[in-house]
Amino acid sequence: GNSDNKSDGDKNGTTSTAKADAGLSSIVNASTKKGGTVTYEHSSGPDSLDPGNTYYGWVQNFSRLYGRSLVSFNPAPGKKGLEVVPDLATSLGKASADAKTWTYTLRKGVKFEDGTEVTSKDVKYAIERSNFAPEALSNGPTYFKSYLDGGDKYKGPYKDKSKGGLKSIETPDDYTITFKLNKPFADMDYLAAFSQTAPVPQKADKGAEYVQKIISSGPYKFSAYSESRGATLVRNPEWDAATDPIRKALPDKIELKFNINATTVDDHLLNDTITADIAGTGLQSKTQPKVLVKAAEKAKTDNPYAGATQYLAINVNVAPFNKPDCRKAVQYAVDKAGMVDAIGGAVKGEPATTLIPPSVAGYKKFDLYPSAGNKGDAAKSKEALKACGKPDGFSTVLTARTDRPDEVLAATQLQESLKKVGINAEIKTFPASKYFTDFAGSPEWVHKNKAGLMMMAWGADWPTGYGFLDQIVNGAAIKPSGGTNLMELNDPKINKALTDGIGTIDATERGKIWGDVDEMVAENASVVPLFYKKNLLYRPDSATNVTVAESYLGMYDYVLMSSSK
Amino acid sequence: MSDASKKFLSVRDLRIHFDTDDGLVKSVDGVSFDLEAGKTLGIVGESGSGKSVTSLGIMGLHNSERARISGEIWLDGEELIGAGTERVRQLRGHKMAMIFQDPLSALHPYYSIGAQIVEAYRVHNAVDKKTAKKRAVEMLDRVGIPEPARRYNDYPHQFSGGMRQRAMIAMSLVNNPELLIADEPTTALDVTVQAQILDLIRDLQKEFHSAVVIITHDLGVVAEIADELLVMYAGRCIERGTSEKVFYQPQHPYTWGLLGSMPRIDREQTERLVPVKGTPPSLINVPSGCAFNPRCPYADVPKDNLTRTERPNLREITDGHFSACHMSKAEREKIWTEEIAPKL
Amino acid sequence: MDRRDCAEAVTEPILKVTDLKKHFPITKGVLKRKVGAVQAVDGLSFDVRPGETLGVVGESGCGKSTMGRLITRLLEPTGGKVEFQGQDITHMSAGALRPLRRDIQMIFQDPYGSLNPRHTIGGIVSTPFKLQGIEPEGGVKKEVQRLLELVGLSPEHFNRYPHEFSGGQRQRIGIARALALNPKLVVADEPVSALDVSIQAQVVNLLDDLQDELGLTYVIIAHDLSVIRHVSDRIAVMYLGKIVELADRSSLYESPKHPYTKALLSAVPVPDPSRRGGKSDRILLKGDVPSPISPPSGCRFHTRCWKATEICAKQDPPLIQLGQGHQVACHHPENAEDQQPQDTVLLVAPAKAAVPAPAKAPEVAAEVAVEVAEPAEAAGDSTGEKKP
Amino acid sequence: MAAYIIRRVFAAVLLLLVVSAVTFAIFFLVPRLGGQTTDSLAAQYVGKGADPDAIAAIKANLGLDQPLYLQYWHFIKAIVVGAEYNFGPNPSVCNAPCFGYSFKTHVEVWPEIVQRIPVTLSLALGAAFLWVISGVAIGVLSALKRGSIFDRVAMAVALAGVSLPMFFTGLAAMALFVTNWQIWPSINFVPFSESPVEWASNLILPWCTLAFLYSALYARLTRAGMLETMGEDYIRTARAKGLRERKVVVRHGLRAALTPLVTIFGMDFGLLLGGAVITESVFSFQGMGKYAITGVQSSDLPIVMGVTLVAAFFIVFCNLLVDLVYAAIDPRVRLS
Amino acid sequence: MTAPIETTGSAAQAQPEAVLEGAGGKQIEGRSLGRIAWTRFKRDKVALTGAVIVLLLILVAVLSKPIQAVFGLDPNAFNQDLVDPQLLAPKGSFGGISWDHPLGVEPQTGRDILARIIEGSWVSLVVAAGSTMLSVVIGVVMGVVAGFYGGWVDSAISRMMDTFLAFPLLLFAISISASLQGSAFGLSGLSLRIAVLIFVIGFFSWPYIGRIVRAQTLSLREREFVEAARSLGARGPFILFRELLPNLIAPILVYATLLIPTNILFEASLSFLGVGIAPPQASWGGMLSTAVDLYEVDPMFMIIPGMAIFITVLAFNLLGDGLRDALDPRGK
Ligand SMILES: Nc1ncnc2c1ncn2[C@@H]1O[C@H](COP(=O)(O)OP(=O)(O)OP(=O)(O)O)[C@@H](O)[C@H]1O
Ligand SMILES: Nc1ncnc2c1ncn2[C@@H]1O[C@H](COP(=O)(O)OP(=O)(O)OP(=O)(O)O)[C@@H](O)[C@H]1O
Ligand SMILES: [Mg+2]
Ligand SMILES: [Mg+2]
Repeated sequence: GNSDNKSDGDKNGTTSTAKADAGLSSIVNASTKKGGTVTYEHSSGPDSLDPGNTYYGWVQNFSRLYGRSLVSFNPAPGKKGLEVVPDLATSLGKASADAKTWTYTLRKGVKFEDGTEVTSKDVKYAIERSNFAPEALSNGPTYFKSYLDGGDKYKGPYKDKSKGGLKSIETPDDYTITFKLNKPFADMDYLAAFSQTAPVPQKADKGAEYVQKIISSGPYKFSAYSESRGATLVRNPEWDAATDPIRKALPDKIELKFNINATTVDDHLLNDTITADIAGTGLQSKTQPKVLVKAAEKAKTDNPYAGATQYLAINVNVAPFNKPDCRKAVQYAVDKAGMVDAIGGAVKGEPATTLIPPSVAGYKKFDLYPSAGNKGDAAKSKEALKACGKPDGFSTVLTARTDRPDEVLAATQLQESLKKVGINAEIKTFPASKYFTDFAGSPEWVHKNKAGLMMMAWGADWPTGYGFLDQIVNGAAIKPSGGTNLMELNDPKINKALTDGIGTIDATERGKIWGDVDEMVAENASVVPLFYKKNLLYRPDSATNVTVAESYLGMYDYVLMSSSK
Repeated sequence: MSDASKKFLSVRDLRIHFDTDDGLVKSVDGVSFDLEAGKTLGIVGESGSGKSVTSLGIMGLHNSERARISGEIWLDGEELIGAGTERVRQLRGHKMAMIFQDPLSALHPYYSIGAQIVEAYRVHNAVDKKTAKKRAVEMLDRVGIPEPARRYNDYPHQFSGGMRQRAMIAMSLVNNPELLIADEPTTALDVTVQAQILDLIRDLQKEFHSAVVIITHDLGVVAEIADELLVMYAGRCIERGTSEKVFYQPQHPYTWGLLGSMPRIDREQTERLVPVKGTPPSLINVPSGCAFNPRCPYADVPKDNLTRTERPNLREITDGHFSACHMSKAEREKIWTEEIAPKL
Repeated sequence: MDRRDCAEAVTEPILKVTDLKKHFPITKGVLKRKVGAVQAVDGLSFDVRPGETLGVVGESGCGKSTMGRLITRLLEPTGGKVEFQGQDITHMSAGALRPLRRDIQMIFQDPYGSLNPRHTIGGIVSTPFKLQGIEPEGGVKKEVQRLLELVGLSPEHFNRYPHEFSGGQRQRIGIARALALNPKLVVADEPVSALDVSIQAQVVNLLDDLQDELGLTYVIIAHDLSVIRHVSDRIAVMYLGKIVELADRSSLYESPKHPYTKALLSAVPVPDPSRRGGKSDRILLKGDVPSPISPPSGCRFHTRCWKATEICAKQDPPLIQLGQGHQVACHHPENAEDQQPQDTVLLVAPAKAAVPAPAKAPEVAAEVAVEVAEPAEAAGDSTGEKKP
Repeated sequence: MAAYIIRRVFAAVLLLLVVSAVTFAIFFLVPRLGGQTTDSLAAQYVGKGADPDAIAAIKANLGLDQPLYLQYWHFIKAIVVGAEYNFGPNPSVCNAPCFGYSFKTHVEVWPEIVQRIPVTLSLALGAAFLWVISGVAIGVLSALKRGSIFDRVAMAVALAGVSLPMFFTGLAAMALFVTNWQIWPSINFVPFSESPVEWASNLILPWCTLAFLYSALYARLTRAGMLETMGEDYIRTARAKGLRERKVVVRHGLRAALTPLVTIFGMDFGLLLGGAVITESVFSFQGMGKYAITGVQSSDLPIVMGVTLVAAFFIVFCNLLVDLVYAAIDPRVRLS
Repeated sequence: MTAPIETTGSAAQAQPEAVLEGAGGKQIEGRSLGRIAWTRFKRDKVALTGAVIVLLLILVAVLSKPIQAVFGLDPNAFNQDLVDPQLLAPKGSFGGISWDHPLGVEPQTGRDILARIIEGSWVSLVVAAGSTMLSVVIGVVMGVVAGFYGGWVDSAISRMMDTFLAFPLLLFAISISASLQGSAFGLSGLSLRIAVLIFVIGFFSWPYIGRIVRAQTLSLREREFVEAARSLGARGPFILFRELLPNLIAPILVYATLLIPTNILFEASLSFLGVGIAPPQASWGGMLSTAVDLYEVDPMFMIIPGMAIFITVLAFNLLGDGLRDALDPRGK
C-alpha cells in the first residue's frame, strides 16, 4: 500500500476490503469527508491531558489535536510515520555544527483558541513549566531539563519569577526560539516533537489545574472535561488550516470517555459503537479469539509492534552473573517462542533477538545466541554453564512487576525454562510503582537480595536508537534509586558510542551507530531480549483514515483518524 | 360421655405426649377431673409432673405437630380436643383465659401494657379502639393498678413484678372469661405481693363467678384458695378431692410426703422434716407399675407387690375423694394415723 | 430441746458485724459519672454465735444476698466493720483473706449455676484443696469421696459431670464443696429456694444433720419464712437494706414486734384449708418495696406501714433491745410498749386504708397506704371491704 | 430522648475522629514502620520521570516530611475548612469538606465521591430492598414450616448462598445473562434522572447478585430469630388471648424477631454505602468502591483515604440511625 | 432424731434412675459435655459430611507439596501444546480435561488446573486459618479481659471494638495490602503477602469474636460457680483459665469454624481484586481473577476455582453449623 489518502477513494461507511495489517502500511478507509464524531474510550484514564504534564504515549498522540508542538511525527502510514515534520515551526530545527544550539522559527498566524497569536514565548513558557516545576507538573519527561544548559539550576516559572526565565532558551523575537544545550544532541527534533513544546499562554496557566481548562492551539478545543468521565472536543474556530500542513481535522467532534470497563470497550469496538480504544494497547485476551477465528473480523485487525521490547536484565554485579559465560547460559536457556505463547501468542509479541525493536530507527537485525525456532538451546546453555564453573546450575532471584500479568507470566515461563538447565530462579514480584525506586532499580537492594535476573520492558520515549538505549544501557543511567539500567552495564565502549552517536548530525550514520551499540550490548550478554511487544488493534467499520503510528508505540494515529458516524 | 358434658369443665383421660429425640415424653398420662363454675381447682405436684402441660392442653396451646393429645376436654358442654383449632381459638381468651408464671416474659416487651390489653379485648369484641381503651383502663383500675390511665401507656419493663402480674390478670379477665387458669401466678413474687395477688384472684372470681384452675407447688397457696385439689405425679393424677379431704385425710404416700416435706410457719417444728426420698422420675422411662413406687416407703406393703407391676387406678375412697394407690383403705388409714400425722 | 441454749452466753461471737454498709454506685455516660447509689445494705449490726443458725429473711431486693457476700468478703463493704473470730476482715486484702476462706464457706442458691458444667464432680469438690494448697490425709480423691458420701452421694460419682445430676443432688455437691475445708461458718444464700418441696426437705435435713455432726455455724438467707422458722435459732428480718427486727425464733414468730414482720408473717399462706375464705388476721401491704436507690426517709417502712406517724417519716428508729434476745427498729412496735407514744397522728387515715387508695408508681411509692382488712367484716363476706 | 440523640451524635462524631486517626495512621504510619521512606511515599506521586528534585518538591508540597501528628492535623483541618496546595502559579484550592486532593490527577476527592454516591446508593438501595424482602420472607416461612421440604430447600440454598463468593456469582451472572444469553447486551450504569427504566434494567443483575448473598444471610438470621421468638412466653400469651395465628406471627413474632435484625441491617447497609467494592468491580460501575480500587491501583492515597473515611462515615451514620430507630422500636432501650 | 448416717444411707439408696445406667459397682466415667456434643454431632449426617470434606481439604493443603511431587504435578509448568495459540482456549472439551489433566488446563498457558487448585488450597487455608487464629486470639483476650474485669477496661475495649467495626473492612484491607507491597517488616514476596493478608483479615475481624466472648464472659462471670471459686480464695487467673475458659471453648470453637469460611472468601476476594496473593503463586481468588479475562474462552476455568472455593466454604459452614447445634447448651 501507499501513503497518500487518495488511493482508496472516499467510500464512507462502506465495508472496507482492507486485509489484516493493512493499517501497518496504508491508510485504511481513507476519506476526506468532513464531519462526524470520533469516539474514543479508555478503560481507565490518562496521567493528564495537559500536554505539559504527560508521559503517556496516547496522550502525546492525542494532544496533537489541541496542542501544536514545534515539530511533530508525520501522520502517515508505515515508516513515514516515524519521520519528524515541522508543525508549529516552519522547518525542522537548525543545528549548530556542534549540535549544541538549535533554532526553530515559528509560523505566523497560528492562534490560540482565544484568538491571541502563538509566540515563541508561549513555547518557551510551556517547556519551562513542563520540565522545571515538578512540584506541580511531575508526570512528564524531563529531557529538556537534562539537556538544556543550566537546566539543573533553574527553579521553574512558578518559583523563579525573574524576567526572562530560563537563560538557555532564547526568544529573540516572537517567532524564533533557540535552545542552548549542555552537550551535543542530534535528536533535538524528537525532543521538540514532545507535546511539551505545545505553547501555553502564561496568563492562562494554573499549574496542575491547567488541565481543567487547556487553551488549545490546534484544530480542536475542549468543550467539556471531567477527570473521571472524559472530555469532549469541538472545532477550534481560531485554527487556520493554512498554517497547518499536517492536520486535516475532518471530524466535527471528538468524544473521549474514561473508565469504561475494558471488556465493554472491546464490545463497543466490535459493535462499531466507538472509533477506537484510545489506549492503543490492543484487544483484551478474551476478545482476541472472537476476532481471530473469523476471517472477516480478522481482516479488521492490525498487529503492529508496540515499539517496546520485553527483556531480561542480568545484573553483572550479582554472582555468578559477573561471569559472562553464566550470562550466556541464560541467553541460550530461554525459550522465547514458548514465552510468546504463554503471554497470548503471536499477536502479543514476537521473539526478540535485539534490544531495539524493528519499529525504531536504528534497528539492526542480528542474533548472537541463535536457537532453532527460538526455543532455546539447552545443550549450549549447559556448555556455557560448564564454562562459567557452574555445571550443576545455581540459584538466583528473578524479579517482576506484580501488576503486569504478562510480565509475571513471562517470568514464570522463564523460570520453567531455566529450571531445565539447572538454574533455579525464585520469582519475586513487586508493584510497578516501586519497582525502580525501591527494588530492581536500586543496586543496593539488588546486590543485597542477589537479584541476578530482572524482568524489564522498555519502549522508547522517541523512536530512535538513542531514545531507546540511552536510558537502559548507558552507565549514567545507574542510579542509587530509580535507575533503569538494571544490568548495571557500565561499558566505557558503549557509553562512548552513545555520546558520539548523539553528536552525529547525519541521521543515517547515527542510525547505524545505534545498531552497533545494540550488538555490543548483546555481546556483553547481560540483556536477554525476550520479545518485541505487539498490539492487536481493531478498526471498526465506521473508523476512517486509520493507520498505525509507529512513532507512538504502535497505536493508531489520532490526528488522522476520523469517523463515518 | 353425657356426664362429662354436663359439668362446666370436665377433663377425661387427658394424655399429652411429646415425641423427642430421646423418646416419647408422657408429660400427661391420663388425667381426669371436673370443675364447676365458681369453684377453684388447685393442681399441685413436683416440678415436671405435668401441671403446665395439662393447663396448656386445656387452652389448646400445644403445637399440634409435636404434641400427641388424646382424651376429652369438655368446657361448658363443648368438647375441645375434637373441635377445630379455629373454634378453640375463639374460645381462648374469651371463654377461657390464662395467667402465666413469669409475667415479664409473658408480656410482649415491645408493646405497651394498654395496647396488649386492648388487643386481647378487640380479638373477641368488635369495638373501636376508644371503647377498648376505656375497657382496658377500667380493667387496670379494677386489678388495683394506681393511675391506670397513665400506666396504660407504660411498657412491661416499667412495671414492678406484682404490677405486671396484675396487668396480666387484667388482660386475661378483660373478656370476662368463665374459666381462668393460673399457672403458678405467684411463684416469682414475694410473699407480701403473693398475698395481694391471691386476694385479687379470689375477689375477681367471686365477682365474675368464674371457674379457676390454679397451679402451684406451694401447698399453702392451694390450701388458701382451692376448693378442690388435684395432686399430680409423673403426669398422672394420684389424688383428687376437696381441699379439706386432701389436707386432712390424704390417701396417697406421695401426698403424705408432700405434707411432710413442708416446713410450716404456723407451728413450731423441731422435728426433722419427712422428705420424699429420691428424685422425680423421668417422664420417658416412667417406672412401671405405680410411678411412685421407687420412692414410696410403703411400696412393699401390699402383699402381692402390685406396685411393681400394675398401675394403680384412681379409686374413690370417700365421696368425691379419689386416690391411686394399691394399699387398702385400712392400711392407709393405719399408716396415716400412726406414722404420718404425728410427725406433721 | 434447743441445741444452742448453753452456748449463748459463754462464747464470744464467731462473726460480728457493726454498721455494715454497701452502696453500689450508679454511673452514667462514658465518663462514668456517679449519679447515685443503690443502698443495698445500709447499716447492719448483728453477731453470730458459734454453733447457732442465724436466719435472714426479707423481700426480694432488700439486700440479703449483698449482706451474705459482704460477710464472706466477696464484696468490699462501703462502711462498717466485719469481724470474724475477733479479726477485722472488713478491708482485708484478697491475699490475706485466702487462709481465712477455709473458715468461711458459702452455699449458693442456684444448683445449676453454682457448679461449673465443664468440671467433674471430683474436680469441683477438690477445688478447695487445690486452691488452699492442702493435701488431706489419704489424698484428695479419698477425701472428696468421703465428702460425697457425707452429703449423701455415691463416691462413684467422682468422674461425672454436674449436668448428669438433679437439682437436689447438685445442691449436695455444692454443700460438699463448702464443707471440704472444715469451715467454721457457712453462709447459705437461699440454699433451697430453687428446689422442689420434697427435695427441699432433703437438703434442709442434710444441713441440719451436718450442723449436728460437724458443729457448724450457719447464716442462712431465705425468703421463705417457713423454712427459716424450721432451720434458724435466731432470725433477722431485713427491709430495704436494714435489719428491722432480730430475735430468737420463738419470740419472733410468736410475738413479732415490727409491723413489717407482722405483715410478712401474716402474708405466708398456711397449708390449712380451714382458714380458706376467711382473711382472718391477714395484713395486706400495699404496693411494692421502694427502690433502694432513693429509700424513704426516716423509717424505711413508713410508706407501707399502717401505724406510721409523723416521726416515722422523719426519724430512723434505732435497732433496740425490747425484751430478751429481741431487737427491733420501730417507733411503734407491736407486742411491746410504744417507743413514741406521744406521736399519734397517723400518716394514713384508717378509713382510707380500708379502700384501695390510688397509689403512685411503685418506684416512687411515697405515701402509699396500707390496707388492713377488718377481721370481723371479712368473716363471712370477703368482698365486704370493696365497693358496698 | 433528645439527650439520648445528642449523646449518640456526640459519640458518633468522636468515633469518626478516632476512625480517621486510625485510618491516617494506617496509611502513613504503617508503611513507614514497614520500612518505607518518605521519599518512596512521595515518589508515588511523581510520574515516570521521577527525579530527586521532583520527589523532594512533592514531598515538601504534600507535607510528607512533617511529623505525622501535624499531617493529621492538616488533614482534619482540611475537612473542616478546606486546604490549599501549591501547584503552580496560583494555589490549588480544595474546598471544605476536603476529604483529600488527588495529587496524581489534581482533583478534589470529595466532588468525585459525591458524583459516585448515586451509583453506589442505587446499587445498595435496590439490593437492600430485594434482600430484606426475600430474606425475611424466606426466613419467616422456613421458621414457621420448620422441618418441611420448603424449609430444607430454602436453608440449603441459603447455605449455598453464604458460601458462594460474591464475585463468582457476579461473574457467573455476567457470563450467563450478558455474554451467553444476551438478555442484557451490556451492563452500564444509567443515572435514575436520565431514564428510570434504563436505570432499573441495568441494575437488575447487580442487585440480584448482591441481594443473593445477603438474602441467604438474612433468611438464616430471620429463621433463627423467628424460631427463638416463637418459643418465647409472650407468643404463648398472644395465642392464649385467642389471636389469629397470622397476627401472632406478624404482630408478635416478627416484630420481636426483626428488631435485632435492624442493627445488622444498619451495619451491612452502611458498609455497602461505603462502596460495594466487589459488585462494582465485577460490573464495572463507577461507584465509591470502584473509585477506591482505582485509587489503590494508581497508588493514589488521597482517593483511598477519602473513600475510606466517607465509607466510615456512612457506617457510623447508619449505626447512629439504627441506634435511634432501635430506641424508637424497642421501648426498653428508649427508656433506660 | 435421725442419725446423719441414716440420711446418708437413705439418700444414697434412692439414687435417681437417670444417673444409674452404669450402676452395678463399676467405676463409671462421666459423660462430659464434649462427649455429649460429639454423640450429637455424630448423628448429624450433614455436618459429618462437612467435617469429612474439611479434613480432606486440610490433608490436601498440608500435603500439597508431596502430592504434587508424587503425581508429578507442577502448578507452574506450561503446556502450550495443549492450548490453541490463537483462541487461547485449551484443546479438547471441557477445558482440556484428560487423564493427564483431570481438571483440564488453564487457557493461554496450559498450566494444569488440578495442580494449581492443590497449590492454591494451602494458601487459602493458611491465610484463613492464620487470620482466624489471629482474630480469635485477639478477640478472646480482649473479650475475656473486657468481660471479666468490667469497668473502664470494659468501656475502653468496647469502644475499641465499636471503632473497629466502623471501619469499612474490605476497603481497608484492600488499601493496606496494596500499600504494603514489595517488602515490609523484613518480609517480601509470598511470605509478605501471606503475612499481610493474615494480619489484615485477622486484625480487623477480631471485634466480632471479641463481642461474643465478652458477652459470654459477662454472663459467665455472673454465674455462681465463679463466685464459688472466689469464695474459696481463687485468684483472677485461676478463675479466668480454670473456670471461665473451659466454658468459653465451645462458642469460640463454633465461631472460629464459622469464621474460617468467611476468611477464605475474604482472601479470595482480595486476590480477586488483585491485592491478595500475587501471581505466579497459584491462589483460588487469583485464578478466578484471571478467569475473568478468559471466561468466554474457557468457562471451565472460572467454574473450577469457583467450585473449589464454594465447596470449601460450604464444608466449613456445614461443620460450623453442626458444631453449633451440637454444642448448643439448649440443645435437645
Ligand atoms: N413441648 C414439649 N416437648 C417435650 N417435652 C415437654 C414439652 N413440654 C413439656 N415437656 C415435658 O413435660 C414434662 C412436664 O412439664 P410441665 O411443664 O407440665 O411441668 P410442671 O409440672 O409445670 O413443672 P414446673 O413446676 O416446673 O412448672 C416435663 O418433663 C417437660 O420436660
Ligand atoms: N453488683 C451490684 N451492682 C448494683 N446493684 C446491686 C448489685 N448487687 C445488688 N444490687 C442491688 O442491691 C439491692 C439488693 O440486692 P440483693 O441481691 O442483696 O437482694 P436480695 O435481698 O438478695 O434479693 P433476692 O431475694 O431477689 O435475692 C438490689 O436492689 C440490687 O438491685
Ligand atoms: Mg409449670
Ligand atoms: Mg438474693
